[in-house]
Amino acid sequence: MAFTIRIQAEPFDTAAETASLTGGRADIGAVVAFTGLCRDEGGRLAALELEHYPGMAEAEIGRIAAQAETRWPLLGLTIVHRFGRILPGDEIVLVLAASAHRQAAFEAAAFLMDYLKTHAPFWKREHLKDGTVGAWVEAKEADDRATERWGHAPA
Amino acid sequence: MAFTIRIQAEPFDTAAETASLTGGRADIGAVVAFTGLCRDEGGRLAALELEHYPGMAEAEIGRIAAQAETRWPLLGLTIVHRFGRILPGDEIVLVLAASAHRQAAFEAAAFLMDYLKTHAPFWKREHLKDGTVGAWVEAKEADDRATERWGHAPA
Amino acid sequence: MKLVYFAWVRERVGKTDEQVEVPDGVLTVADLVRWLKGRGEEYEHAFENEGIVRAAIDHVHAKPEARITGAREIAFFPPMTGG
Amino acid sequence: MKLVYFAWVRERVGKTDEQVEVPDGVLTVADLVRWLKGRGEEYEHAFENEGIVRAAIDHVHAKPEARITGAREIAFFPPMTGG
Repeated sequence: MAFTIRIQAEPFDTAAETASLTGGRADIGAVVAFTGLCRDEGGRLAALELEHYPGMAEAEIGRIAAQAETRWPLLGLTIVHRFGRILPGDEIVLVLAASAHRQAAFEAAAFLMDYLKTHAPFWKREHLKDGTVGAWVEAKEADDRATERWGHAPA
Repeated sequence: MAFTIRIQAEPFDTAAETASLTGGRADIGAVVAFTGLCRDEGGRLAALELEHYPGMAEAEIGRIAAQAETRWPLLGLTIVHRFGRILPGDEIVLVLAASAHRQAAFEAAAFLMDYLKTHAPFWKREHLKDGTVGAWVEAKEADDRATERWGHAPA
Repeated sequence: MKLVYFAWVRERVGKTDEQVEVPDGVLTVADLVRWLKGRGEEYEHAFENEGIVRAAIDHVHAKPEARITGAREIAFFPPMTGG
Repeated sequence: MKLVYFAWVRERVGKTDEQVEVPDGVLTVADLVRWLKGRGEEYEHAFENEGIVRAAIDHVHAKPEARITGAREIAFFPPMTGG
């Protein structure tokens, strides 16, 4: 299976990632692309700073992706997660899941996002428009609950 | 809310559609893009022919989109559905759902696809590699069941 | 009243659309189907399984018991397979 | 054994990483946290709520009861907020 995982500071190109997943193939019937973007929180936010754990980030996302592959009949999977300073309106994360049919693609993409939120070693800090460095973003219980719906966690 | 519905023979440009949905905004935190593609059915298929009901297609998709808008806090919605002759590997349908958070975007996109499959007036016919015109694609019970999970149908 | 047909319903009826004057007493979609089936073999064939063919009145999905009075355009078609 | 710290755990400890020799008897992640807390206020502060700080052993999430014997790198960090 086409399986791409990248952790990078640079922006990503969703169209190019999608083309490299689906190009020259005629067995894929459904592609779900999830893009997570930096919000300005009502104008309060100047930027998000994303810290990550190099090495573990790739390894953990690889484990999550492998879990998705055993659960759904996927024909391709791409995960790109950015780190560093990200401005409001800019993209943070991309998940592409391809399958013959839509249900597998939708479920795999939602599963991957729930696990990325709660298991991938990234931490967001807010930089505010008034020039101050705001707080580290707190983990949301709703994200833990969303993850629990998938049952047993990947090892 | 940014709300785009188009029925067209021409291919669409997902990147351009996404940019026109999210460009210049900083309130969107999640975009789910669903792309439906023409499969070659193990090499059997030369093309799909998509017939549609002009006028009703736009109206029905508008009703489905309006229903999605009442159910989820969406910040943008784009639906493009092609008709005519479509080759294996080519795109048939695009649904873009934007929201502040991922759950609304995922659910709205899945809802829209279930309803497009079962309510939008499009009919697929197979053209086979051996030069014959194959059968009209039969509606799947699984699509009806997928639609029923959302409860009451749009009027 | 204009009738329009799609996909294999269109192929069986043998036309994409037609203008009809329905007699008094044809009040619902089901009445209209029954009346059409009396007009020839092609309609008999198209509507041979009435539970399968769907209808729309003026671009809105309609059930067999829906009233057709005042409708401008009624469509008949198989279950949809878009998306 | 190398210890690495991230986000506010890193800020409270005051360093990104350090090399430590853990005494015999420090067998689990929980033991290691207890031992670290005895090393100074900054560790006391970082681990003041032990239920919050997460750990990973050689890039794999680990529970407090996980054995650290043979580990090359142990990481401590807050709950993750990526995605």
